[in-house]
Order: sequence, then structure tokens, then C-alpha cells
Amino acid sequence: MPTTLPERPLLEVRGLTKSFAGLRALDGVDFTLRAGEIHALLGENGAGKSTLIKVVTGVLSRDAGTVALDGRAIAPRTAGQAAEAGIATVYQEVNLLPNLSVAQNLFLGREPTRFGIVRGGAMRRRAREILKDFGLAIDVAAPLGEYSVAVQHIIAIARAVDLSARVLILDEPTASLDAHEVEVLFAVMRRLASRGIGIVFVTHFLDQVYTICDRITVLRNGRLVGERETASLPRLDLVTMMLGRELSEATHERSHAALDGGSAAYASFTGFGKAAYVAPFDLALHRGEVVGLAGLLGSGRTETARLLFGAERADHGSASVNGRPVRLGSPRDAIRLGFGYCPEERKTDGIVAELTVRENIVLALQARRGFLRPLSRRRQDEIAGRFIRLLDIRPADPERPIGLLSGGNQQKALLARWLATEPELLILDEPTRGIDVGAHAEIIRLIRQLCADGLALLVVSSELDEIVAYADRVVVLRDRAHVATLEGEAVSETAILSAIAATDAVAGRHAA
Amino acid sequence: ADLTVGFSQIGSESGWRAAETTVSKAEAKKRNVTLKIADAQQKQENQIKAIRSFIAQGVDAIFLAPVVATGWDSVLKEAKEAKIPVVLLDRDIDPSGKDLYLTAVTSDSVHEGKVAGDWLAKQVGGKPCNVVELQGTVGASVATNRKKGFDTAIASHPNIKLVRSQTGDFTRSKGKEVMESFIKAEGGGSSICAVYAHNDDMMIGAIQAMKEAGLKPGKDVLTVSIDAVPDIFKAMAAGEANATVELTPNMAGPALDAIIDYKANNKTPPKWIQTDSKLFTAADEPMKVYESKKDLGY
Amino acid sequence: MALRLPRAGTPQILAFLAILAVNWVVSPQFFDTRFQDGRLFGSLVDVFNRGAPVALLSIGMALVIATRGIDLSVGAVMAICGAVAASLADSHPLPVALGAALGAGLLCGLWNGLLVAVLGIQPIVATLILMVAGRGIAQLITEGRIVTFSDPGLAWFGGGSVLGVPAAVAVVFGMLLLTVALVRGTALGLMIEATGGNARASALAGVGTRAMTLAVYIWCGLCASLAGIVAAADIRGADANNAGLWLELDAVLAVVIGGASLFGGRFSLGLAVLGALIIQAMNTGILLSGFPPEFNLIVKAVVVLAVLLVQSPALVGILPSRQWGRSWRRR
Amino acid sequence: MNRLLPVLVTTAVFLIGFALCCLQFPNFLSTRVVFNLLTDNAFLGIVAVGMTFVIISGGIDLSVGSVIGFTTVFLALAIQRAGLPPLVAFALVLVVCAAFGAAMGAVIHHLEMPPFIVTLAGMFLARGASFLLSTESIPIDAALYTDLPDAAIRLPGGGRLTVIAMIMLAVFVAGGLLLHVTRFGATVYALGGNRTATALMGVRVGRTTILIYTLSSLLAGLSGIVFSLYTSSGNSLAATGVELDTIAAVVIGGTLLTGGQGFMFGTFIGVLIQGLIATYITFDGTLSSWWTKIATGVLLFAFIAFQQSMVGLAGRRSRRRAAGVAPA
Ligand SMILES: Nc1ncnc2c1ncn2[C@@H]1O[C@H](COP(=O)(O)OP(=O)(O)OP(=O)(O)O)[C@@H](O)[C@H]1O
Ligand SMILES: Nc1ncnc2c1ncn2[C@@H]1O[C@H](COP(=O)(O)OP(=O)(O)OP(=O)(O)O)[C@@H](O)[C@H]1O
Ligand SMILES: [Mg+2]
Ligand SMILES: [Mg+2]
Repeated sequence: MPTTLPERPLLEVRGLTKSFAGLRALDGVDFTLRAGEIHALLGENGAGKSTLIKVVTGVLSRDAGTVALDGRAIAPRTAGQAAEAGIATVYQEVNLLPNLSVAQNLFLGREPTRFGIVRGGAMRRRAREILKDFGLAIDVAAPLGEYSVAVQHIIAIARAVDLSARVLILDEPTASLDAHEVEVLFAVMRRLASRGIGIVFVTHFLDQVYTICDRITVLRNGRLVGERETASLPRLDLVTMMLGRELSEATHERSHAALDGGSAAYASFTGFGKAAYVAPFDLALHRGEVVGLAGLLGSGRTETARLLFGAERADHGSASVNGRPVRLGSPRDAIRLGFGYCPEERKTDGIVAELTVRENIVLALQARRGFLRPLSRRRQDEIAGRFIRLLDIRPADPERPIGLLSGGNQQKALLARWLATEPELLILDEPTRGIDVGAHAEIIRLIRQLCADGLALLVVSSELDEIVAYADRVVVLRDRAHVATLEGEAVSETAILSAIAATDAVAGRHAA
Repeated sequence: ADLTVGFSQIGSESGWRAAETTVSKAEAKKRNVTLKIADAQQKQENQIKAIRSFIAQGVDAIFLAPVVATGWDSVLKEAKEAKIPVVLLDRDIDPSGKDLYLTAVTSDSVHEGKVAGDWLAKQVGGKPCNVVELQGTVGASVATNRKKGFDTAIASHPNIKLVRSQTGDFTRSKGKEVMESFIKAEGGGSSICAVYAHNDDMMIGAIQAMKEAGLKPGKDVLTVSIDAVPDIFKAMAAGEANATVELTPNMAGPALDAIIDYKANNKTPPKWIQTDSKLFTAADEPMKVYESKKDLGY
Repeated sequence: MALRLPRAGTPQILAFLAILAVNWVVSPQFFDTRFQDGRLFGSLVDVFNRGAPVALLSIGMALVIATRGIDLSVGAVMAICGAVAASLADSHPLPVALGAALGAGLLCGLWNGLLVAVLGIQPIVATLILMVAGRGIAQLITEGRIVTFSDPGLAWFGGGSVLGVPAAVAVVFGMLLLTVALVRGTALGLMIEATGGNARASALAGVGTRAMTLAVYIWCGLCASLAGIVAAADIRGADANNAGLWLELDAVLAVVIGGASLFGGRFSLGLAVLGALIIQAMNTGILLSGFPPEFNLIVKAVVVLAVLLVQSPALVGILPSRQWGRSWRRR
Repeated sequence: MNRLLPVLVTTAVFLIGFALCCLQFPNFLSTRVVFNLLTDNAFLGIVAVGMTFVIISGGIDLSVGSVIGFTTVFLALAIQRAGLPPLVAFALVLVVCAAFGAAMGAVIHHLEMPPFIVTLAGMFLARGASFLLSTESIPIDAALYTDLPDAAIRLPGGGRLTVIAMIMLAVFVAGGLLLHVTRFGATVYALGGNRTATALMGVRVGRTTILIYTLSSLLAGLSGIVFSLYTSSGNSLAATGVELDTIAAVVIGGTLLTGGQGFMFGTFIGVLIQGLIATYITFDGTLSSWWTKIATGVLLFAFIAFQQSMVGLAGRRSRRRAAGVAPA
């Protein structure tokens, strides 16, 4: 291990071990964080990153190993104790309280009080100041649940940062952010690091690692693979360290299949929209075509997706499939027509935590068949097994409750749920959120494959490079309206960015 | 006299209670009295609320069938302040409130238990006799009193032994369940000489349990219970039950007479109008009693 | 499902056996069973027989709880259906009386289901309405008295037997089999569990969450009406005032003892019924013990806590083999 | 504003209901009826305050009715039999109740058992304990007990603002403050929102859980004191089934049983609605036992359905908030 800096490490983890019911999630892991550095913690889905963080901060008990902060051994038993010791953490899933106001979320447990009475005004004022650092100008008195996950994530980060700890741990904070907010976050991180705070940063975006991190620690299957200086580790080597094999980086090139204009659309929507939700739009989706939805946070991409899937009922316009007019009154209607929708908020809208991976995978297929035609256990095992192999879901145990899987693996299982229905139109909302590089490549290959087989695909993604990588057509949204469509060779990151930034839109036209 | 009387009734937890309500209505009608009945669903707080609301409505008199003996002082004081006479029905209240009501038309539940016990003692004579007891709801004053009365009656008869005592909650199904377990616990019931139940409903359940266990209630096993509801007379006629102590459902009749007399002639009735606790046995033409009682709303 | 039972049900089975053992200690003739009048007879048989109403309720309640609901009205529904059956039994042929009683139960379930699934009222309040009004309806039917009947057909449910097994026990067994066949033989079970586990996600996956909710309350009503029939048949009369009183709490308790979470999701019908038997075994034990009745509730509380303690996630967590599977139950 | 909606609707529903009662029974509109509503429901109101905390935190407390019963018996024995001065007995019983609640809270938190079951066992225990103390109802005739219930501010129209009504109002005000403007209150809402998240945010979940159940039992104890004052006696069967009335009052008041949402004022209105239904039925006075139950159910349904549809109508107009990320 290179120890070039003479100073004592800020956080030192030695021989950390943690098992869950026969599954060794951490196996003698060492980890060292220095003051003032930004340290990437990397690894495949299920490598044990989140577990490491939870064990260090006392959310999970450890089986063996030591944790020392500033040379003093600590053994926090709750997140609160870890915070008192000086470790502030943003866990992978947004863990805030949707029923409390934004300000209350920021200050829960440390509200400013006078004579035991919470000073609401002062609290809201401070909250606004804190969020201004993150470029967020929102109503801090409104319930948190009224904001999108992305905003919630920023608030969670702001809370942790404001705890002004010695150590800040961020578990995939950028998964739901777009480029702009990532920039804002990085600026904050640099500022904190320069103050001597040590930051642990988990992500699956290798670009970000190279942009901001000083050093990298890689885990694989619960074991430490190694610790390197970022500068001395070429990207390909990093990927190899993570996967334990080489990855053919052939995934990001594509041919924008110029649609032969004559082919009839599989599904088309005209004047489709809903008041105070999404402005009416026209959209045609063709078999074999990938349409990307791009836009800033809150621009109405998820709303568009929900409308198309019948999760929200449109009050304008009409829809037709294969030329025949259809009614989209509920997700069931949509599913019957052969639609599938993989929602962005996997915890609340996606997984049924308590059910097994197998049951989660077959759920949509079973629902479409109706309860009277149950899939036999053999069929279920066969389907689950196939997708576990295809998407490399780990651990490859179909009988494990899905809630116990790592975030990325949950996402894969959700994708499997819809692939199992063999849909004709698949709507994916942030499909690669939290998915590691290896699986990312797999999924993009899979998407291509499906399109080649005649699937119509609509993808919402905040990763512009990803959209550019596979979309044949990109619809750009702003302020809950469809504002531009880019096609064929016109699809590029700069084109999308300029469409987003175009000034002809009425600025600040937010639905109240 | 066209009077309005508010009647705070306990509830309708048993057939007897339902009969009391029916009979009260009939008696009021006979005397041209408007009877407002508030059903407390077994809750004292509801009864207090009801009395308050009777006072607010300005009724001429209040009848109260108290769910418990205690806790009436302050609300009855309010009634007194409002100059509304109160008559207790069916149960007495705690002594401290004697000056707060006009009169009480009640039976004496300790006495009822004693009548039952005395009958049993006379019946078995000097023979040893193991008795099992089905108690009413734990904590209910009637249950406590009927147990007390029975215990006093058999205290002077060392040959009568109370071997088991459990609550059957005054219900048929619980009475049956408890009796089933008594039978098993007492070696198939062979050692049980008599059953004493705090009300007839439990006894009817117990009789079923005994029959299903192959025992002959009324012959192998003596039965004595309290209330005198119609169904027990049917059992008596079939030779399956031996005795019951009557608790008359007509408490309102004497109460109404007292009130009318008080209002019209300003005559203060005696403090306690006791109804008698008559013992019925198979010798009392049970079928005839049954016929006379079956339409009273039990 | 059947494969999973042995592992998942170990604490319940052990608790049941332990209580039976205690009963045997307090009453040595506890296991004595003999054949009399064509049916089995003994304390152990009583446990099953007396446990029948709660066992029936717990089948329906297990499904309701699996969808994150609760049905407080089952006791009142029992009273209604018992009253209907008893008041029709002597004047109409048995199928009419039974049909009317079951129909009344379905109707009650439908009402609850509509309030919860369509009007979106919280289950505990929605069913509280029928809990209050339902007993009134039952009393209205019987006019507050105990309606007795003599029809041997209806009485069979209380005193009859099938191959020596008391009829009530046979009814429970039949209903359990039917329900298991219905929910595990089709995909209903999965969909109910999904609805309870995460209704939003399930709806997006195409599960008819509203229909599921409606269905479980209807089934619960049906179970309650069977329980009402059994209870009425047992005493050959309908006691609208007391039939099923407070049994809703016992039914919920049975389901929870059976390992289900009140936050919905996984359920096991077999274990719910076992939970009901555990409660009854305890009640029978108390009756056999000869303790004064003032102690009943204390004993009950202690036993319930002990049984649940054995299943407590915090304690179970110490045993590595069952660590997962439970930690997700409560959040 | 949006979150206040259920409370506003509930208040409106109560006022409309009251107006309808007045239309039907002219002497309904009197201070006597209004203040009776407060006095008669004082004990219910006090437990409901505690229950509001419990329910907002995502729990439930089924033991409160039994704790009230236990308290009355305990007081009767302590004052009548042991001859303790009432105030000493009050202090003693509150300590016992608080300890009982703390124990339930500790079991719920440390053994991770569902509150429904723990408090159900608590309900059995407390009722069982009162049976053990005494199965007879015991009158209390200490001076305090004869004077305090009569002490009241008399108002024109026969209304009396009694001491126990004032106690209830004070408890509501204190409870409202504790819930809405203190750190503890915010934590209670947080627990109801999401337990895990609250723990991950570093809040001491266990301490708060224990405090919540302690508070609930403590208020049940206070309610028991009020109940014993109200009835001047101790009775082991007192307040049977009150837990359900309490939960209903809280939920009718717009608090979600799933936790995380609700207002103290809503609970107050919920208690009044319960009282209004009962008063209406006694005023009518022609209902038999069963019609009383049916009418209670129907009125309960009417209130809830009306409330639900109004909330639904108003809710349809409000939308999810657009999250604007301002350029830095
Ligand atoms: N509570 C738990 N019980 C059982 N297994 C668990 C639990 N939490 C995590 N695991 C398992 O431990 C392993 C490591 O999971 P972890 O969440 O740490 O992965 P990760 O590296 O954060 O992955 P991702 O990039 O997908 O977030 C996974 O296989 C997961 O299934
Ligand atoms: N009516 C609704 N009911 C439930 N959830 C909704 C509703 N409307 C929107 N949402 C959810 O709220 C979130 C807010 O979406 P937002 O306005 O941020 O749209 P977006 O353009 O999809 O932004 P992003 O995808 O970047 O979060 C979305 O995740 C969506 O799933
Ligand atoms: Mg992770
Ligand atoms: Mg989105």
C-alpha cells in the first residue's frame, strides 16, 4: 500500500468482516481515509460498499475488525453515535422523511430551540441558506415528499454536509443527479476537502472518479482488491480491478438507425397530456427504435412516462397502438397492450421488498396472465434463473427477499420483471441508476438486442452520454413540455444541452 | 299524569336485560308515561352522560339501572339540584348516596345467591357434595354478590364443597366451554354433584356440555341458577334443570307507581322497595311459567 | 408453501407443544381421549373444537392483514350471521338458512371492502363502523333475545362429527384447505402479498390491488359467517349480544402469533390457524388449572408475550439460520 | 395548508353536525350541552392526546382503557383502604403508569415486537392487575373527591366548566405544544414517517419510542384519575373498550393510522364528534339498544364518508410540486 503522506490516517478500518445468513458480505476489509482527501470506494453491484459503510457507521453490527477515527478506536452502535463521533453519512437509498418539511428534514434532531421551543423561522432561514449553496431555491416549509428523488437526494447531502463532520460518506449520491447538480456537488465536496474533511465517495461513474477523487479503494465480492492513487491507475486497469476481468469497451459506439420514414408507428400519441402535469404533446414510437427523453430535473420526463403507461390518466388527446385507438386508464390497460414501465424510484414504486427475487421478477408477467393462470413453480424458477444469469443478479439466489439485495441488483431484477413480460413497448425511467460498469454494458447490449428484435423503447435518462449512446431519437423536455426533437445524426450531447438551455421558453413556468 | 321519565338502562347484555327493557316500556305505556330509554352499552360513563342529558332535557324523573354500585354521587347531586327525582332499578348504589335518590326498586343479589345455596343445602342434606360454580363477569357486582350469598349459605354445611369456580362471563357459550373443562378436570364429571351458575344462560350452556359428555343434568348432577329466564323452564320441564331463583324483570312498575304517587300526592316512598327472589323448581309447573314468560322479550 | 412451513413454523409448533405440555402438567388427564356417541371426546379435542371460531376468523384475517389491513368487524359479523342462521333454521330448509347466513357474511365483507378499497377509508376505522353497527344489526334480528332453534341440520355444526372429528373442526379444516387451494393454487397469494408489501409498486406491475383488497375483505366476511354459524350451532341458539364479542382481537393475535406482520406482506394460513389453536390451548389450560378467574388475563398476557418473544426478530436474530427473512418484516 | 385540510374538514363536519342537532332539538343549543360535552368526554380527551402521539409515531396503544381501569382501582384502594392523601396517591399511580408505559415502549423497541401485540398484552395485564387488586367497585369519599367534581365555573344557560374539563383542555394545549413546537414532537412525526430513516438520520429512536409509550400510559393514568373523580370510585371494569373509542377519535380527527401525519386539534374535534354522536342519541332517547348501536355506526360512517369525500375533492386540486433547480 502506498503511504506517501506522513500524517496519521483520519479513518482507519482494519479486518472488517460481516456475514449475512451464510453470505460473507465483507471479508477482512481494510480501508484508510486521510484528512482532506476524496476517496472513491468502488466495486461491482453487491461488492459490499454499502455494507462497509453501514458497518463503519454502526447501522449494522460487525463480526470482526476495528474502526479507528483519529487513531482512537470507535464502535458506534447507531448512526446517531457515528454522527456524534464525527462521521456524517448519506446512505444509498434516500433516507429522509417525506412527511416532514424540507427544513425539518435538514435539522431533525438538532433543531434550533429557545426554552425548548423549536424556532421555526430561524430554522427555515438557515435551511434556505444551506440549500442555496447547492443551487436549490425551494420552499423549505413544504413537505419533502412533494419533491423528486433528485431534490431529496440533494437535501440529504446538504444535511450530512451541514453536520460539519470530520468524515463525510456519500453512497452513490450522484445516481439521480444530472450533470449540473453533479458539478454543484463536486464544488461543495472540494470545498469541504480543503477544510480537512475526509470524504468517502461511492459511485459507478468512472468519469466522476477521475474528476474528483484522490485515491481509490476497490472491493470485489466482499474482499479488498487494492488501494491506488487515482493518478496512477489507468481507467482500464481500474475496470479490471473491479470486475476481475477485462471489459471490452465497445459499448459506446452506435449507428443512429435512421428510421425509414415510411414505417408505421407502433404506438402513437396525439395531443396527449394532462392539465398541471404535462403539456399536451405528440409522440410516435416505432418498433426497433430507441427514443430518449432528456431534460433537467423536474422537466416532466417521469410525468411523460407515467402518462404513457396509464399510471396517471391523461385528460387530453388520444393514443393508438398499431393504428387502433386505445384507452390508457390504468397500468393494467397498458400492460394488456404490451407496455412495460420500469419506474425510477425503485424503493417505493418498484420492488416489493419482502417478496423474493423470483416473485418480484414474475410479478408483472403473472399479473398480466391473471390470477387464474398461475405460472407453475417450474416456469417461475426457469424465468427467474434465466434473468439472474442474463443480468448477472447477485447473489444468484432466487429465493432471497429482494429487499436484501444491493441497490444495483434490485434495479437489475426490476428490469428482469419487465423483460419477462416480453413487452412490445418498454418505458425505462433511469434504467441504469446505480448499476455498475460491467452490468451497464450488459444492459445496453440487451437494449440493443431487444430493439433489433422489434421492441419499441422509450428511455428516460439523466446520463446524456448514455442517451446519445443508444437513442435514435431524443425528445427534449423543459418545464413539463416537450420542446424539441433531435433525430438521427443530430443526436449529440451538445445538441441536447443547447435544446435544454434554449432561451425561448418562458423561464420559471412551473406548475403550481 | 302525563310524565316524562328518562331511563338510563345498562344495555342489552343478556336476555333478562332485554326483558326488563320490554317490560319497562309496557308498564310505562300502561300508566301513560313517556319513557325515554338511553342504552349505555354497559358503560358507566355513558350512563352518566345520559343522566346529564336527561337533566338538560328537563325530564320529570330519572330511572337508573346502575352498571356499578359506585360513582354516582356527583351526577345524582346534579339531578337533585335540578330537582329531578331519581329511582334506582334492579341494583342498589353505594350507601354514601342514600339521600341522592328517592327510592330503589331492587332485588338483593346477595340474597339471591343465598336462596340458591339454601336450596342446594336442603336438597343434598348431609351427603357430601362437590359443587362447581360458573361465575358471572369478573368484577361485575352481581357476580361478586351472588358468589358471596352462595358462599354464606353453604358455609355452614361442611359436606358441600366448592371444588371449582371459573367465570363464564354470563354467556351460554362460555358457560358451555367452562363446564366442558370442569367435566374433564373432574374425571369425566363423575365427582360433580351440583352446578351453581350465576345466571340461567350459563346454566343452559352447561347443561348442553353435560349432555354431550354423557351426564344427566337434573338427575346425576343438580343444577341451580338465577334469573328465571324462559329457557331454563323448558330445561326444567325436560328434567334437565332443577332450580332457578327469579329476578323479576318488572322493576319499572313499582318504580313508576312510586313516582306517580310522589308527583301527584307528594308522598315519599320507602327508601327500598325490594322485589322478592322467588325460587322455582320442577314442582312449579315449569311449562306454564315458560308460556307466561316467553313473550316478555327475554 | 408446504415446503416452507417446517422452517417458518418451528417457533409456533414448539409453543403449541409447550402449552399442551403445561396443560398436561396442570391436568394429567389432558391427553385422555375417548370415543363417545360417535365422536372424539377429551380435553385435547376441546382445544380444537373450541378453537374453531377463532381459527375460522384467523383464516380471513390472515388475508386481510396480508394486504396491510385489519378487520375489526368479524365478531359483529359472526353475531349477524349466527342470528340469521338461527332465526331461519326452524322455519326454512337448512340450505336456505345457511345460504342466507353466508350471504350476509359476504355482504358484510363487501361493505368493508368497498369502504377500504373504493372510498379509501383506513381499514381500522372502516371496519370499526361495522363492528359497532353490526352488533346492533344482529340484536335487531334477534330483538335482543337469544334465539334458539332445534333444527338438527344446523345443530350438526356444533355437535355433529365427520369420521369422529367434531364438525366444527372439520369445517375449519375444509375452509383452510379451500382457502389454501384458492390462494396458493392460483396466483392470488402472490398478488395479495405483493399488494400488502408495496401497493404502489404492485399497481404499477399490473396487479389489481383494489380487486385484491376487495376480495380479501369479502373472504374475511365469509370466514366470519362460518364462524358465526359454528358458534350459534354450538349453543343451539344465536346470542347476538355475546357471540364473537372481542374475538376480533383474538383473531388478530392468532395471525400475529402465526408470524405475520401487521404491515402486510407474507402470510401463512396454516400458521394463523395454529396461532388460533395456541390461544385456545392456553384458554383451555387456564380453565383446567383451577386458578381463580381473576388470574386469567394475567396468565394470558404472560403467555402471549412469551410466545411472541420466541419469535421476536431481535431474539431470533441471534440464531444465524433465520436472520434474514425477518429483519425486513418491520420497518 | 394542504396538510391542515383534514383538520379543517373535520372541524367543518363537526360544526355542521352540531348545527343539525340544534335544528332537531331546540334545547341542544345551550351552554349546558356544550360544556357537558367537555366534562363527559374529559377522560376520553386526555387519553386521546397520548394516543395522538402514539399513532403519529406509527404505533398504537391498546392498553389505555385497562390502564384507566387499573388507575381507578389503585386510587380507590390507596385512598380508602391505605388512607393515603389523594394527591400522594395520584403521584404514586402516575409513576406506576409511566413505568408501565416505559416497559411497553422498551419491549417494542428492543425486542422489535409490533406495538399492537405488545399493548394488547399490556391491556390484558393492566386489566388483570386491577382484578387482582379488587373485583368489587369501591367508592372514594375523600374530601377532594366530594369537592373537586362539583367545583365548576357556572355559566348562564346551566353550563358548568368543571375542573376536569379544564384539566382536559390544559392537557390538549400542553400536548399540542409538545407535539407541534418541540424537538420531541418533530421526532414523533419522523418516527411515523419512516423508522429506519429516522434511525439513519442519527435520531435516538429507542429513547423516543419509550418516551411516547410512557407519555401515553401517563396520560391514561391521568385520565384514570379524572375518571375516578368523575365517578368518585374505583372499578376494575371501568373504561372497558375505551381504547377503540380513543383510536376512533384520533383517526376521525384526521390523523393517519399509518403514522407521520395529524394534528392535536384534529383529535380534539374527533373527541367532540364522538361525544356529539352519543349526545344526539341520548337526546333522541327512543332508540333501543340495537338501534343505538346501528345509529352510532351510521353516524360514524356519515362523518367519515363526508370527511373523506371533502378531502378527496380538495386534494384533487392540489398537485405535486415542481422542483425547480435554480442555476447556481
Ligand atoms: N441486510 C442484509 N441481509 C442479507 N444480505 C445483505 C443485507 N444487506 C446486504 N446484503 C448482501 O450483501 C452484499 C453486499 O451488498 P452491498 O449493498 O454492500 O453492495 P454494494 O457494493 O453497495 O452494491 P451496489 O453497487 O449495488 O449498491 C449483497 O450481496 C447483498 O445482497
Ligand atoms: N401524481 C404523482 N403521483 C405519484 N408520484 C408522482 C406523481 N407525479 C410525479 N411523481 C413522481 O415525482 C417525481 C417528480 O418528478 P419530476 O417532476 O422531478 O420529474 P422528472 O422530469 O422525471 O425529473 P427526474 O426524472 O429528473 O426526477 C417523479 O419521480 C415521479 O415519479
Ligand atoms: Mg450500495
Ligand atoms: Mg424522473
